[in-house]
Amino acid sequence: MVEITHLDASPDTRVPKASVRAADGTAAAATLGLNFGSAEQRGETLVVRIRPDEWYLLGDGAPAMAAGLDLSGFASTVDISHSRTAVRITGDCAADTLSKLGSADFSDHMTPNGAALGNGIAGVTCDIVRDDQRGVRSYLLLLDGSFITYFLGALHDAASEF
Amino acid sequence: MLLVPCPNCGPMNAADLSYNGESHRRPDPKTCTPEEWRTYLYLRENPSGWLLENWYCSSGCRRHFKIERHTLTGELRAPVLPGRKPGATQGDMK
Amino acid sequence: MSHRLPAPLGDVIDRSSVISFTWNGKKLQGFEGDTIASALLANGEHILGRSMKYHRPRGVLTADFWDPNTTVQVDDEPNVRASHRKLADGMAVSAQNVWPSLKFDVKAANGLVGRFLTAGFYYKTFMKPAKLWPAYEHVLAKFAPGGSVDLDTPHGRYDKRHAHPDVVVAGGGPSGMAAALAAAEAGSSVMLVEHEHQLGGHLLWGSNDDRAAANELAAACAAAGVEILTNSTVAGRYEDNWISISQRSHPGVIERLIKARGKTLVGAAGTIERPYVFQGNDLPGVMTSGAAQRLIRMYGVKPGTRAVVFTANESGDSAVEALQSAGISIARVVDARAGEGITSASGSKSRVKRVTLSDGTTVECDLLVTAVGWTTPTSLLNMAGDRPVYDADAARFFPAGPPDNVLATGGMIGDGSRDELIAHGRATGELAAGRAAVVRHRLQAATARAAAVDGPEPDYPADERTPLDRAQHPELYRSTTHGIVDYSEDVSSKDLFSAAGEGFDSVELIKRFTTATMGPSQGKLETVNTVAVLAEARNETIAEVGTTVWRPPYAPISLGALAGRINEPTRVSVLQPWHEANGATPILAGQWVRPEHYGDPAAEVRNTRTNVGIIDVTPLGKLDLQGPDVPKLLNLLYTNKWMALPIGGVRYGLMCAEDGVVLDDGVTARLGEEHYLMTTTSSGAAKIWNWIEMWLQTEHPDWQVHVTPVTTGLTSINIAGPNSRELLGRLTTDIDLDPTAFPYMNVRRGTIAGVQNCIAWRIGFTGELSYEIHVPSGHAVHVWEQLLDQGADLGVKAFGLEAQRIMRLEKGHFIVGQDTDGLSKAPVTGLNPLLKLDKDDWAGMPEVAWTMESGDHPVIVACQPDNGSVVPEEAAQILRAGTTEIVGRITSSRMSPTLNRSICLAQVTKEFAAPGTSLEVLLVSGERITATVQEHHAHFDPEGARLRG
Amino acid sequence: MGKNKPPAKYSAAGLLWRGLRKQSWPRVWREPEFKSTYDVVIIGGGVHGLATAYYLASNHGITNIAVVDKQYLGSGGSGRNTAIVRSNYLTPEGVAFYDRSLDLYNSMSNDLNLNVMFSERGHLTLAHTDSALRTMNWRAEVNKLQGINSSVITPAEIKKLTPSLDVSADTRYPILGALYHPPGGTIRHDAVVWGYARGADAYGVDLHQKTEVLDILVEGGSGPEGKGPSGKVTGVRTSKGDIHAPVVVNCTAGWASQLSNMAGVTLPITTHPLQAAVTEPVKTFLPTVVVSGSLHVYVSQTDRGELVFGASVDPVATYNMSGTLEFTEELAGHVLELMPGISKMRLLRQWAGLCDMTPDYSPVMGPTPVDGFYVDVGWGTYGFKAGPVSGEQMAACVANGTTPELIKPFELSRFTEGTLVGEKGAAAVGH
Ligand SMILES: Cc1cc2nc3c(=O)[nH]c(=O)nc-3n(C[C@H](O)[C@H](O)[C@H](O)COP(=O)(O)OP(=O)(O)OC[C@H]3O[C@@H](n4cnc5c(N)ncnc54)[C@H](O)[C@@H]3O)c2cc1C
Ligand SMILES: NC(=O)c1ccc[n+]([C@@H]2O[C@H](COP(=O)([O-])OP(=O)(O)OC[C@H]3O[C@@H](n4cnc5c(N)ncnc54)[C@H](O)[C@@H]3O)[C@@H](O)[C@H]2O)c1
Ligand SMILES: Cc1cc2nc3c(=O)[nH]c(=O)nc-3n(C[C@H](O)[C@H](O)[C@H](O)COP(=O)(O)O)c2cc1C
Ligand SMILES: [Zn+2]
Repeated sequence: MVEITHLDASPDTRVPKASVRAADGTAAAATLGLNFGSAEQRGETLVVRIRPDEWYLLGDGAPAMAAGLDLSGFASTVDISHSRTAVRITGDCAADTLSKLGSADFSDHMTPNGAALGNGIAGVTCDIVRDDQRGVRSYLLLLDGSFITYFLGALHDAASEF
Repeated sequence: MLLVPCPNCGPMNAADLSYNGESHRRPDPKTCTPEEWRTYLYLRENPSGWLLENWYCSSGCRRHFKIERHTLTGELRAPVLPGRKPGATQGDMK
Repeated sequence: MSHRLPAPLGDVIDRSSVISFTWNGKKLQGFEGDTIASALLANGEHILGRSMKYHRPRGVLTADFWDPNTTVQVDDEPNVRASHRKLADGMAVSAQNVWPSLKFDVKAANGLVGRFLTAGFYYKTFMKPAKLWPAYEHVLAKFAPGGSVDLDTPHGRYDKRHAHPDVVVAGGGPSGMAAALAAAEAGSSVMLVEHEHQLGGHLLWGSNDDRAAANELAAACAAAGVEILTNSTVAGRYEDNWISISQRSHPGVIERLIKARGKTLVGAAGTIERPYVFQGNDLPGVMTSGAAQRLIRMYGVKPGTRAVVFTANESGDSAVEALQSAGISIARVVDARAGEGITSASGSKSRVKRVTLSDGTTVECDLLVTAVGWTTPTSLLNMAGDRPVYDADAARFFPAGPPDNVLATGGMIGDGSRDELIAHGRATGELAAGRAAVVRHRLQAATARAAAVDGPEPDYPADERTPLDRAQHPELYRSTTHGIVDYSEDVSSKDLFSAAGEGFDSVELIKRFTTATMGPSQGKLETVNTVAVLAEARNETIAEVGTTVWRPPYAPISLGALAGRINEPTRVSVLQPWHEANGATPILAGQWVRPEHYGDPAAEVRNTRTNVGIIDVTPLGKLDLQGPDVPKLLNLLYTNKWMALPIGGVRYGLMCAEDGVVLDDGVTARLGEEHYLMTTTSSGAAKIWNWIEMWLQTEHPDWQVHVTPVTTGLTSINIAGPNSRELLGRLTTDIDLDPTAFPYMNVRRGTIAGVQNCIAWRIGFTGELSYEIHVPSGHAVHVWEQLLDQGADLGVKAFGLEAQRIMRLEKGHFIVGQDTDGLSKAPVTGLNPLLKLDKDDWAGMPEVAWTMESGDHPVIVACQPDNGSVVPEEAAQILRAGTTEIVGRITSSRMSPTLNRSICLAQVTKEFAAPGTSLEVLLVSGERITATVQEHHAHFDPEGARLRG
Repeated sequence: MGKNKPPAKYSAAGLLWRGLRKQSWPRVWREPEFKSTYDVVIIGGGVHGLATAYYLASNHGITNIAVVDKQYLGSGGSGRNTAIVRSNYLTPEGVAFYDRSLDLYNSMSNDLNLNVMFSERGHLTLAHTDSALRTMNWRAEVNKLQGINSSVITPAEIKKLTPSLDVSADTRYPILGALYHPPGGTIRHDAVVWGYARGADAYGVDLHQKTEVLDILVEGGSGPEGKGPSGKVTGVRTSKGDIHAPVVVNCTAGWASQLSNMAGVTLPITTHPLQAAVTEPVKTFLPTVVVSGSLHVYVSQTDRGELVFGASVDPVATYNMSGTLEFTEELAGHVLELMPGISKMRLLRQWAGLCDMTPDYSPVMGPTPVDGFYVDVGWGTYGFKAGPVSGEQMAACVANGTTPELIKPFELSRFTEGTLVGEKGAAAVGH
């Protein structure tokens, strides 16, 4: 079973998203913390260290958290709510579905809950956060919004066998 | 498909990276001669053997790094991020 | 089914389930579990096709996938392996390479002239007269072997999947099953891949004990959680154990490609039985011992009534038992181990009738079974870099030593009893699991996101397996007579001798000259016999001759499976549904689907020039740049100067590659103290982002700049035309549009149609007064609709890409990649004031400087045909008058709705660039026309009064 | 004619005669003795090396030549290319050059007395975008001016020529038109190699197979070990011993850098694999050569019935010829875009060769800064069709000591002078 949801399908459900870029040693980097490739829910915000010097703040708390950051030193934020679109794929076969379209290893040992990675899925570069929902395997995919029509088609097609 | 060890992400499928070719030094554009500049632009050692080259982790950490690759056997060793010393990261991952 | 044997023979068929099919139009029946070939044989149809060159009748030879003689057409599918493909209800099966019919084939006449059609005969003839070769060629092509494609075949469902198993086992015989089981028991995730329809390997046609053991092992594998893929082939092993598996047994798909990154690969492909080379060896009724056993024991089919068995090993002996169990009389067992042999077989056109032995005696029979030895299918191991080595005692090639992450077991490396094979398989499985565990530990430790590793890295297990013995086997390749070596290519040992005699001295040259081993089984049956014959002909050893290169795939894969679901990403702006609902003709530009026009591009131009138009330009690349060093970066990448751009300012820039060739162009705005927005061409968006990261990370890691692509996040709308200020003014409250407050080439941020955080800049690609607004995409549809609503009385209309192209041409703006090409250095654009040679450094500067110094380069000019109703094609060449010397070409051309005449941009050599020069343009029709070089690039409003207004 | 007797005549009558008398054919070439001195050493037994040897002998009477190859003749690109020949290039330099080659190919079966099976079946380069169509028009226009039969045709005309192509407008990559070049086609590549080899051998040229050049001997150069610019070549060191020769010609394509580096000459070349594949044979249905630049694929059907596919070079430079799975996946996807009806055909074999890629998709030919050391390299993905003319012109270059007009634009010095050739623009797929 897999369930695919485009979270940004309507303005009401759109997930606020911010990107924070911060060099090592800056206050923002210290505040956000985390290891590269991992994610953590903090209140209303899912914080993801998606690259060594870049964090995503996702969820209703994101704008406030971004605005509250100390950007001294070499740090900056960009609102990416409209650039990246969010798709959630949940269910026991979620990893099998992704494995049809992407080459990353989505097994528990290589991509445990809370892991974040970049991988091409059906030819579209996605940032992927393994973010299980109440114990059910789930992935949050962030991709360039312009691909969404194509992307959902490919995802549903891949999931159709499950 | 080759597995390329990104110094940040670990082993990655080559298709998830961009290949930027032989690593070479850029001459000073102010003082160089046409020969020097065009050597930089066009001439390549292109060895059959070990070669230091540039890769870009385009779907992972988005870092450019250098790695030594054996152009005949495909072996890889010692990836380095620019500004870091060789050997500061893990080696052969295969 | 006259040739069907009674149960219990026929393990894999289900006699309760009858299947109907047709064979060359004739209605026949078989059973569930039959292959097409077994069903045909059961019906007494023993000629399944004809050979490629001589059109000799052919019957079952090996009765497995590799059988070269039983390739048939099934419905719209050519080249189906009848000895492997399971019979299905309603199949229309027909023979290939036959004309007009299987029984009577006129091309069989080729057989009579075979003496002249030696290998490579076509190289030696048809040279003269040269004119006739195409006709000969036509005839030759008619002889192309194989089935036929139906070009209306629908593209059925094929699929793909990635996998990351610890261990992949190729081959599900006893050793492969044992390896998979042991690896799974040791904690590995295992994929066991078997080419045939069931696990068991050679046990499936062996003794009762063998078959029982096979079932037991198969059940144990399933219980241990091994992922078992039957009717699936490990097709290739690529770098770092990237393994391709073609799976023909996945429900709902015709075939699917699994791409597995195996931590270890176990090769357990067993052995393939070799045919024997002697005169008459391709007569129907001559088959291998494996074939006879498969037919009898698996399919319950009687392959003949009176048999001669030529055996050199226990497989032949076991075949004798099988034949006896089927009630076939054994006319003679010829034992190679006792020094006996056969020299030829002969018979009628369609069946073997007698065999001549080495001692000269002849024996009547209708079945000749040969068991002359094995070939190791080293193909997969070769793909892993291994080179096979010949062992004369065992009379076969063995792997020399594959890399550490590839292990071989079973028949690939030796021989033994069933228990010995299983024991070796188990040891191999354990070793594979141990090595996989180390690789897994390393992968996990090196991958930031992975789960933490437990404890230290395990020791890398050394290979301490007890090797399998290699059974002694006589070297039996060719008798004293000549016969077929490559059945599918119709190459005989005689052909090989004569090619060797002509000097095609290495096995690779022999292969290419005779085409031996180049057919559908890719040498799995033929290579070693080819090598042996060549060795004989050249008086060399088999080891000296060596084999040809094996290449993927191990067994052919359909193009459908390799393609899989065809996923070709396309992108659209959030306005695309509006465009489509409003009659836009879509055009694919790179990955973007965009509106080319809404019906009449010329009308769109006129409306924009007189009223106001809006266009969706979202695909324009947009990069958010932040940090104190952005000006340095811009100064480095653009040819002009950027240190003094004020906040609120916008500037145009040109980028070059390091060879001075124009790379991209666009405008960049300064939004705040350390905040800029850069635009690139649509096609350059991804490239320029990488380009910037490259410069920042490798040449100037000390510079502080953050780059974030925001192309899709901001929907970009250009509002152009005399009424654009009025229109925008109706939608914004907080942006002062007064020309003095917001002059040309300036940027403002504000609220548009109630949407905050919009960016507006005044630029003019179309040459009109125009504002390009960038709206957070979630709100763009609203803004777009507001523009149309609020501007109805102002005549606002959407315009498409084509109208924009026309207007930019009217303004003389060049397009990178259209008006420039792969050799156009920056001075070609004529934008010399933007090429600042007094800067310290910029990408491509030296080449640009030298080019300007030499002055030797073409330039872009605007020109107008003297006859304004003629539009020269883009690509029309410009010639030195009255000659064929090319001095330039038209790079852009259109009929201008504004000027009512044709207009062009062209690249011409310096000599022809001066305003007023008359150019001779060669139209595609061949007609020459004249055109005149214009004073300015802009055909329209060269002073820019409109856009600055 | 040289001092040796010309090659045995192949003919239909000969075939008959020998068939009746059960006579065998004479050897195609000798197994020559290894000599330590030659007038010219040619490194590389591909079409370029062998043609150069052949024309040195036949046109210039120079026969004391060794052609050395580390493997068998044709083991490089010449034995693994998809054998597409055409002359509809983009630049006048390119057109003139390849057109001469096509002429030589046309008369080759006769000249070499061996049927090279030149199949003049027509060559289609498809355009899927406006800009590709523009480039096709550009090529057509340049071609016409040079007298080359090449024009842009419509989807309907394409469908007529090649019914298996999907020319409907609603595909992901619609076919908007094609550059049609009737004189283009395919050739039996091995036959060309063998024909030149047999011809050269008959003139007395020694063909040394399984002889690897390990070093190039240079004296007086400005670089390390006396190699490099202003040096003078004296011979080569091979796996079978040294050969002394005042002239050494590097015709090693994919390995060109390796060999030139041995002489101290750095080239503007990187080596990339180019892959190809064949399907199982089926009855012929594809009458023309079809190339699609945007889809990076080209395909033709041999007289044996296989489809032969090629693509563009792999992005990563390597000397490894194993080939990749990705190639076959992309290839199949793209081929099925063009011909959806062949999804059930099966890929039989894939392979790879090495291509010596230059920055401007044009070769490097002629002398080098080391006296006596010549190169005929940089042949990338398009060098097979150039074999005959290259051999002819390189032979003239070596024999006369001056660079012929036809290959002047391709001299190595163009890279330091910054006068690159403009083929890159049209060379997305350079076949
Ligand atoms: C898959 C593929 C498809 C292609 N398709 C086409 C096409 O359709 N049309 C076209 O025109 N071109 C095509 N090409 C390009 C073409 O094959 C080559 O450009 C051409 O064959 C080069 O010929 P050559 O004689 O220069 O080199 P090669 O044929 O490569 O010969 C070089 C020889 O040098 C030998 N050598 C290397 N190093 C040494 C050494 N140290 N000592 C001794 N010998 C050495 C090698 O063994 C080799 O035999 C294709 C290439 C490939 C790989
Ligand atoms: N092959 C025979 O007819 C036969 C008969 C008697 C004894 N033997 C001996 O038994 C030994 C062989 O036993 P074994 O267990 O090693 O092999 P096996 O021959 O019993 O089984 C190998 C299996 O691997 C499969 N296979 C091969 N390549 C494959 C691929 N690429 N992908 C998926 N499946 C593939 C085959 O279909 C076969 O079922 C040898 O010593 C041989 O001499 C063989
Ligand atoms: C035009 C052409 C057609 C080919 N056709 C076949 C073929 O029908 N069957 C086959 O096995 N190989 C075919 N090959 C491939 C060769 O077997 C071989 O793979 C190729 O020459 C590379 O050599 P290598 O694989 O020995 O490295 C063909 C090659 C070319 C260039
Ligand atoms: Zn990385």
